[in-house]
Amino acid sequence: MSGPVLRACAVTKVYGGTHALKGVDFAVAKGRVTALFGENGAGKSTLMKILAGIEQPTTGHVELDGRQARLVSSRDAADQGIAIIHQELSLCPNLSITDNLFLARELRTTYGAVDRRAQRERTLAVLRTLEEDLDPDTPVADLRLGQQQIVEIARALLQDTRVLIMDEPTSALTAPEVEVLFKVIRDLTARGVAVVYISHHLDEALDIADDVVVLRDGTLVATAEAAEVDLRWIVEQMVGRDQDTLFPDRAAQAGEPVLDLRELVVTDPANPDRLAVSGVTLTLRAGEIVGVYGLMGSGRTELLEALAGRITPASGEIVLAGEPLAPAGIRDRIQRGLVLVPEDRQRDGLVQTMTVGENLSLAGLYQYVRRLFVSAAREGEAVRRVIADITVKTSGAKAAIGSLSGGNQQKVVIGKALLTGPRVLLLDEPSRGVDVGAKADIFQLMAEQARRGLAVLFTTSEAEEALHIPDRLLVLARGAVVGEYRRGEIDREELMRVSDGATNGGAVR
Amino acid sequence: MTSTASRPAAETARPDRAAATARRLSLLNVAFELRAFIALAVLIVVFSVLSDAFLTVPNLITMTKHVAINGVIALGMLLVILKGGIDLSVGSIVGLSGVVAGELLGGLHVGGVIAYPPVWVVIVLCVAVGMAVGVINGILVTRFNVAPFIATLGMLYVARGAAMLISNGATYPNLGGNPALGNTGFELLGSGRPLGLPTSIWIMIALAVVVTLLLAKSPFGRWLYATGGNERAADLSGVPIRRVKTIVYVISGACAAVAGLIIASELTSAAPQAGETYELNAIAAVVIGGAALSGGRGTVRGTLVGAFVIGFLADGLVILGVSTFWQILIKGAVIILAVMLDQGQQRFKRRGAAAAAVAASKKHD
Amino acid sequence: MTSTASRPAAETARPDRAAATARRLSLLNVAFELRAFIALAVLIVVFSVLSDAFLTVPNLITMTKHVAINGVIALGMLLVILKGGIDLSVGSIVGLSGVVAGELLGGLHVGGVIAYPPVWVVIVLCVAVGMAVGVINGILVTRFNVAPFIATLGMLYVARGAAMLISNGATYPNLGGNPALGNTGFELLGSGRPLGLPTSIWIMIALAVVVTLLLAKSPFGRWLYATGGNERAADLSGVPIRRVKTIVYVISGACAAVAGLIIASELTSAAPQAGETYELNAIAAVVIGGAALSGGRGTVRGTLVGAFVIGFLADGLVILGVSTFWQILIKGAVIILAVMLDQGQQRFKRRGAAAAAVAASKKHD
Amino acid sequence: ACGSGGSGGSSAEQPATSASASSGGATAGGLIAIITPSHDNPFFKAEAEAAKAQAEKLGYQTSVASHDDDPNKQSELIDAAISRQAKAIILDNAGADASIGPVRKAAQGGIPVFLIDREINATGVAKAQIVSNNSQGAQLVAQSFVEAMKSKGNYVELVGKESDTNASVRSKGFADVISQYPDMKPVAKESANWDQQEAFTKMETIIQKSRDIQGVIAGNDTMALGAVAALKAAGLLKKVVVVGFDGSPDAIAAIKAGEMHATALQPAALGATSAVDQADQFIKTGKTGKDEKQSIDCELVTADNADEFGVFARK
Ligand SMILES: Nc1ncnc2c1ncn2[C@@H]1O[C@H](COP(=O)(O)OP(=O)(O)OP(=O)(O)O)[C@@H](O)[C@H]1O
Ligand SMILES: Nc1ncnc2c1ncn2[C@@H]1O[C@H](COP(=O)(O)OP(=O)(O)OP(=O)(O)O)[C@@H](O)[C@H]1O
Ligand SMILES: [Mg+2]
Ligand SMILES: [Mg+2]
Repeated sequence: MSGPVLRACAVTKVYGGTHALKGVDFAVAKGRVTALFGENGAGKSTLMKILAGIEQPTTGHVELDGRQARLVSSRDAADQGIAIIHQELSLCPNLSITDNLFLARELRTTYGAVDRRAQRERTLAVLRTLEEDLDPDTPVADLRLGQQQIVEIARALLQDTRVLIMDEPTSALTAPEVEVLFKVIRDLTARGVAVVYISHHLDEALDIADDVVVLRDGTLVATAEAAEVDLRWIVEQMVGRDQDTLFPDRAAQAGEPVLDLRELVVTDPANPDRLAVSGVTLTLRAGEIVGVYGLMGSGRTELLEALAGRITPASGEIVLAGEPLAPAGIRDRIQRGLVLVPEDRQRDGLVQTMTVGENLSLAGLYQYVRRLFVSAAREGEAVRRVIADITVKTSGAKAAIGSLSGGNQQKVVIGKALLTGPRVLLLDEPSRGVDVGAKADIFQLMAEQARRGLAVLFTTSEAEEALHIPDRLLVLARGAVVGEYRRGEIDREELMRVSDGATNGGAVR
Repeated sequence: MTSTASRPAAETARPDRAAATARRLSLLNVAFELRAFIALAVLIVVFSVLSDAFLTVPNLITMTKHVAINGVIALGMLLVILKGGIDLSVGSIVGLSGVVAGELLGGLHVGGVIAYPPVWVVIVLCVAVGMAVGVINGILVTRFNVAPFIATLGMLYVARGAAMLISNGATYPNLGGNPALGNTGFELLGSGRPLGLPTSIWIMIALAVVVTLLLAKSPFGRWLYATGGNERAADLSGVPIRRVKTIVYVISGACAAVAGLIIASELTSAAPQAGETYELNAIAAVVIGGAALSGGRGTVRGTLVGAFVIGFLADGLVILGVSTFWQILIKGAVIILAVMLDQGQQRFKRRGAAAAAVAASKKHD
Repeated sequence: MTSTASRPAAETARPDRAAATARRLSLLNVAFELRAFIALAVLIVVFSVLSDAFLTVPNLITMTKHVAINGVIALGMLLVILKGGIDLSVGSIVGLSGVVAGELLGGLHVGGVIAYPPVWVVIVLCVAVGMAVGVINGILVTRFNVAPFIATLGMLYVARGAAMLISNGATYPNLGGNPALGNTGFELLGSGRPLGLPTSIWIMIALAVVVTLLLAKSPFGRWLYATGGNERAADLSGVPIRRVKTIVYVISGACAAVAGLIIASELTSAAPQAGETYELNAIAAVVIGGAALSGGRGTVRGTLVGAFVIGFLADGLVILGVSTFWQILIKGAVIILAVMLDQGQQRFKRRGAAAAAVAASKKHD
Repeated sequence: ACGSGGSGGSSAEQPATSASASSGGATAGGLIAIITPSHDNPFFKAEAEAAKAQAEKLGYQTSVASHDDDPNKQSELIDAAISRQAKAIILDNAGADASIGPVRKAAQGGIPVFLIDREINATGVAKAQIVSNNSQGAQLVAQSFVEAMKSKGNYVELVGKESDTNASVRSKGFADVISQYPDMKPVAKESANWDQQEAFTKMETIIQKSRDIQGVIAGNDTMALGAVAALKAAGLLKKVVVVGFDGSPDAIAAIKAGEMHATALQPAALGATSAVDQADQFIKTGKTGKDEKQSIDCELVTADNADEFGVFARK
C-alpha cells in the first residue's frame, strides 16, 4: 500500500532504572490499522506516548512523512494531526463532556470567547457518530466508566487527524459499543487515517487489524500482516514461550468451608445510583482457588472490597469460619485472617515513601509488637523470610519501594498480605501490570498458598487465566453471578458470551 | 458479539417510592447548594431583628463597601484556589501596594530631579508591583516546584519586609496629592461615589464581572478548571498548565494590590503594616463560597457571598456592640459551620442516591 | 521529567563515565540530605565571624532556650504534617494554655469556695485543654471531612476568642503562686536549670526523644508514615487511619499547650494574645527540616534543625543589629531558599538514577 | 514635672544623624540595648531613634530591636542583651505584668534596665521607670474634648488593643473626666486594635448606627485619623470633634488642618534621652541620682499651639 506516515526509528526509553523500550523501529501506514500486541509492561504505551509527543525518547527519533519530527509536547503532535486516546482515562471530572472534548482547543467566537453553541453542536454530532445518547452538558464525573471512555474516543475523533492512536480504548466498553467503534475506525481508514490499535482483547484487535506488531520486554519481536497470523502465533510472540507453562499444574482440593457469603448487596461507592454487587452468594473452602471473571465494571472489585471490609455492604451476610463479621472494619478482618491484595497497587497497595520492608510488614505489624514497640528483630526476621519465600528481587528490606519492578512491587503487596497470616487470601487482578515471569511466579505462589490450606479468591480480566488457574470459576455480570464452572467445564467462547450478561450460564451450583 | 446491551434493570424500572425519595433529597441538595446564601440570609435576618440600624440602605452600602476590600482579594484568591493552590502573600501585597503608592505620590527621584507621576501611573505601577510578587510566586511554584503554601508564605515575609524597608516603617500621611504637581485625585478611589455607590463597590462589581466572564467564557477559564480538576489530564490535553498557574498568582497579586490602593485611598494614607492576616479572610470567603481547597470547584457568586458573610458578620457584631473577643470566636465558628454544611450536603447526596438505588433494585427482584 | 533529552549521546559512548557521574551525584545527594544542617552551619559560621558575642556557651544556651519553644510546637506540627495535614491552631492554643494556667493558679471557684490546685494539676489541665482543641480538630477532619486547613483555621479563631474571653483580654500578672496555698513552683518550668540547662531545653530534648521513639519504634509511627504516604493503602492494610489522624492533632495541641506553659512560666505571667503567628514558624521549621507538606516524609532531626535555623537566624540578626524590617525579609528568603534546595536535591536524585540505569544497562549489553 | 523642660532640644534632628553603623569595632563605652515595640509605629520609632542617637553621642555602641508586643519575644531580646553583656537596657516593655520577669532576669544578670514610656507593676527591679503620664494625658485630652463639645452631645470612644494596659489606662482617664458631665452620652465604645484601617471601618459602621455624633475620642492618633477619614467620607467631619493621643506628626498636621481638635503629646524623645543619660550616669557612678518612678507629663496639642511641636517633642 502506501508508505509510512509516522515512524519511530531506533527508539529507546529509560525510566529511572527500567528500560521501557530498547531500540524499537515502528511504523504506521496511511489508511491501515496497526494492532500492537504485548504483555503488560512490554512498552506499548511508552512507544505510543513517544509518537504522540508526550514522552521524549532517550535515544532515537520520530519521523513524520519521512522527515524527522519535533514532537516535544502533546500539543505539537496534535498540531501535526496525531491524536491519542490514553490508556488511563485522562478527563477532568469537574468539566462537562463538551468542555472535555474541546479542552485546549476551544472554538472561539469573533470576540475570542468560547463558542459554546458551536462546541455543543459538534459534540452532539460526534456523540451521534458513536451512537451514544448523552447530554453534552453532563459533568464527566457523572458518567460511568464506559461512557467516559467514549468521551475519550470522541475527543480524538474531533481532531483533524492523520494518525489516531488508541491505547486500550475498549477496556470498559460493552460489545455493541465496540461494534460501533469498529465501524467508526473503518470509516476513518477509508478516509486515509492511520490507526494504531492496542488491546488486551487479542481476538478483537486481530479482528480490526491490517498489520500486526508484537513487543516483548521493550523489544519489537515480530511484524506481520494480520491476514497471515492467528491468535496462537501472537500469544507465542508476546510471551516468548509456550503459554501453558505460565500456569501451574495442580489438582483441585477443597477442605472445610472457611468463608460464606449470603445475598451480598453492595452499592457502588463512586456512583450510588447503581448496585455494584447485587445478591452474591458464595462459599470458599480451605485449599481451593476460586476465580472471578467479569468485564470491567462487573463488580468484582466491589465484591472483594466488601469482603475485606473496605466498603460496607448494603445488605447480606459474611461469615468467616462460622462467625458472622461486623459490617465494616478492615483491621478486624485482617486479624481474623481475611486480607485483600488490591487491584491498583500504586493507589491502594503500596506506600511509596516507605521501604520494601516497611511495606511488607505494614498490615501484619501487630504481630511484632512487644511492650509498645515494634520488635526490630522479629519484624526483620519475618520480612527476610517472606522476601526469600516469594522471591522478591530486591537489594534488601531497606530498598526504596520505587526501585522495584512492577512485578516485584506486586509481589510485595502479596507478601504484605501473607505476613498477616491469613486464612482467606483475596486478590484483585493480581496479574495486572506485571511482566511475564512475575505473572507465572504469582500464580505459582497462589497455588503454593492453597496447598498450605489457604482459601484463595482472585479476579481476572484475562480469559486464559480464568480458564486455567482456578479450581472453580465464577462469572460476574452487572454485579450478579451469571455462571459457575469447574476447571475445564467452559471454553473461551462460552466465557465471552456469558460474561456479557446476556445469557445465564452456569453448570454447578 | 451481537447481543443487545439492555440497560441495567435497575435503571429501567422506576419505582415511585424510590424516585420520590430521590426527588426529595435532590430538593435538599438545592437547599444545601445555596448554603452560603442561606448563611447570609440568616445573618441578615438575625441582625435586622436585633438592630434597627442594620437593614437600612446607607448601612447596606457601607457594609458592602467594607466587603469590597476582602471581596476583591477573594476573587483573586478564588482563581488560585481553583487551580488547587493557595496564596498567603496577598495580605503583604496589600501593604506593599499602599506603600509604593505613598512613595510614588511623594515623588520619584530621577537623576537629581523629583518627578511626580500622575495618579493613573501610580495606580498602574502599584498593580504592577502586586503582579510582580505574583510572578515570583508563580515561578517558585511552577519552575522550582515549591509547594504553594511555602512559596507564598515566604513571599508573605519578603513582601512585608519590602514594604517596611521602602517606607522605613513609617506611614505615608497625605496621599491627597498637590494640584501644582498634577498628581491629585488618588482619594477618589476610596471616597468617590459614581452613581451614588462608592468606587470600591464598583471595582468589586467590575472585577466580579471580569472574573465571571474569564471563568465562564474564555478558554483560560476552562483551562483553569481543568488544571484544578485533573492537572495531568489538562497537561495531556495540551493545556499550558505552567502558564495557567503563573497567571493565577499574577491576577491574585494584582487584586491584592488593588485592595491595597483602595485602603490607602480611603484613608488617604498608607501604612506598611496594612493588610496583615487578610489572606485568612480571603481564603475563608472562598471556601465558605463552596470552593474546594483541592481545586477545580468554586464560583465567583459563591466567593462573593462568602465575602458578604464574613463582612456582614463583622459589621453586624459591631452594630450590636458584641465584644471583640466574642467576635473572634464567632468568626471561627461560622467558618467551620459553613464548611461543615458543605460536607453535610455531599453526604446527603451520596446517601440519597444509594437509597434510591437499593429501593430500585428491591422493586425489580 | 521531559527536559533531559539531549544528554544521551555522550552517555552511550562512555558507560564508565556515566557510572562515575551516578556515583558523584549520589554523593551530592548525601550533601543535600544534610542541607538543613548546612544551612545551620552556614548561619553559625557567618554570625560567629560577624559578632564575637554569638559563639559563646551562654549565648548558645540562651538561643537554644528560645529555639525550644518553637521546637516543641514544631515537633507536634511534624506529626500533623507527616500525616499530610496542617495545624493552624497551635498559636492560639499557646495563648489559651497560658490563660488557663493563669486562671487556675488564681483559684478555682467551686461552689462558693476557692480551690487552689497544685501546680502539677494545673499543668495537666492546661495540656488537657490543648488536647481538647486537638480532639475537636481531629473530629472536624476525620468525621466531618473538613479540610485540615479550614478546620484548624476556624479553631485558630475559636481558641483565641476563648483565651480572650476567659482572661477578659487581660494578662494574668503573677503566676508565682503562694506558699500558703500550696501552688508555688510554676515558674520553675521557665526559670529552672536542672543540670545547668534551662528546663525548656530539657523538655524539648525529652519530647524529641519521645517523638523519635514513637516514629521509629512504635506501630503508631509506622501507621503515621503510612497514612501520610498513601492513606488508601494504609487503610487497606488495616491501619486505623481515623484514630491516627485524630491522635496527631491531639499531640500537636498538647505540644502547643506545653509551649504556652513554658512561655507563661518564663514570664510568670500569661497574656491571651501569646503565640500569635507561631503556627507559621512551626510549619516553616518542619518544612525546612525536609518534610513534605503532602505527608509521609519528615524527621525529628530535620525538624529540630529547622527550628534551630529559624531561631538562630532571628537571634543572630538581633545580635548583629540588623533592622527589624530586614529581619522579616531575610526570614522569608531563607524559608524559600531552604525549600528550593530540597527541590534541587530531588531533581539531582532523579538525574542520578537515570544516569545509573543507563550505565548499568550498557554493562549488560 | 519634667514635661515642660526644653532639654530635649537636640532630639528633633536626631533621625537624620543616626546613619553610622552600630556594629563597627569596639567602642569604649560598651553596648546599650534599646528594645521597643514595633518600629512601624512612629512613636516607638522616634523613641528608639532618640535613645540610639543619645547613646552614640555618649560613646556607646547600640543595638536596636523591637518585640512587637510579644512578651516572649521581649524576653528573648533581653536574653540576647544579657548574652552580649550589654551595659544597660533601655526598654519600652511589652506588658506591665509580663515584663517583670524578664526585667528581673536582666537585673540578676547585672544589667541595669531603664524603662521608658510604659511602667511595670513592680518597683525595685528596674533602675528607672520614666513614663509618660498616660492618665494625666488622657484627662488633659478629655478635658479639652469636653470643652470643645460644650459639655454635651453624643460621642464615640475608640479603644486600643484590649489586651494592652495603656488602652485601659487611657480609657479610664477619659472616663474620669467625661463622667463628670452628665450630658456627654457615649453611643459606642469599640476596640480598633490601635489600627487605622480598623478604626476607619468600625467608625463607618458606627455612623450607620447613628449619625447623631458630636465627638470621637480615640486611644491613639492612628485610630483618631482612621475616624477622621470615615467622618470625612460621611460628610460629618465639620460637626464632629475628634481627639487622639500620642502627638504624632500626622495628628499634629491634622490639627493644623482643622480635622482633629486635639491630642496629648507624649514626649517620646525626651523620655528616651533622659533614660540614656541616667543609664550613662549609672554606669559611671553606680547611681542615677533620680527616683525610680519618674513621670513625664503629656502636653496638650491643639490648633493654638500646634506649631510649637515637632516629632514627639517641643521644637
Ligand atoms: N513514568 C514512568 N516511570 C517509570 N517507569 C515507567 C513509566 N512509565 C512506564 N514505565 C515502565 O516502563 C515499562 C513499560 O510500560 P508501558 O506502560 O509502556 O507498558 P504497556 O506495554 O503499555 O503495558 P500495559 O499493557 O500494562 O499498558 C514498564 O516496566 C513500566 O513500569
Ligand atoms: N456503571 C458505572 N457507573 C459508574 N461507575 C462505574 C460503572 N461501572 C464501573 N464503574 C466504576 O469503574 C470502576 C471499576 O468497576 P468495578 O470495580 O465495579 O468492576 P470490576 O469488575 O472490578 O472491574 P475492573 O476491576 O476491571 O475495573 C469502579 O471504580 C466503578 O466505580
Ligand atoms: Mg499501556
Ligand atoms: Mg476491579
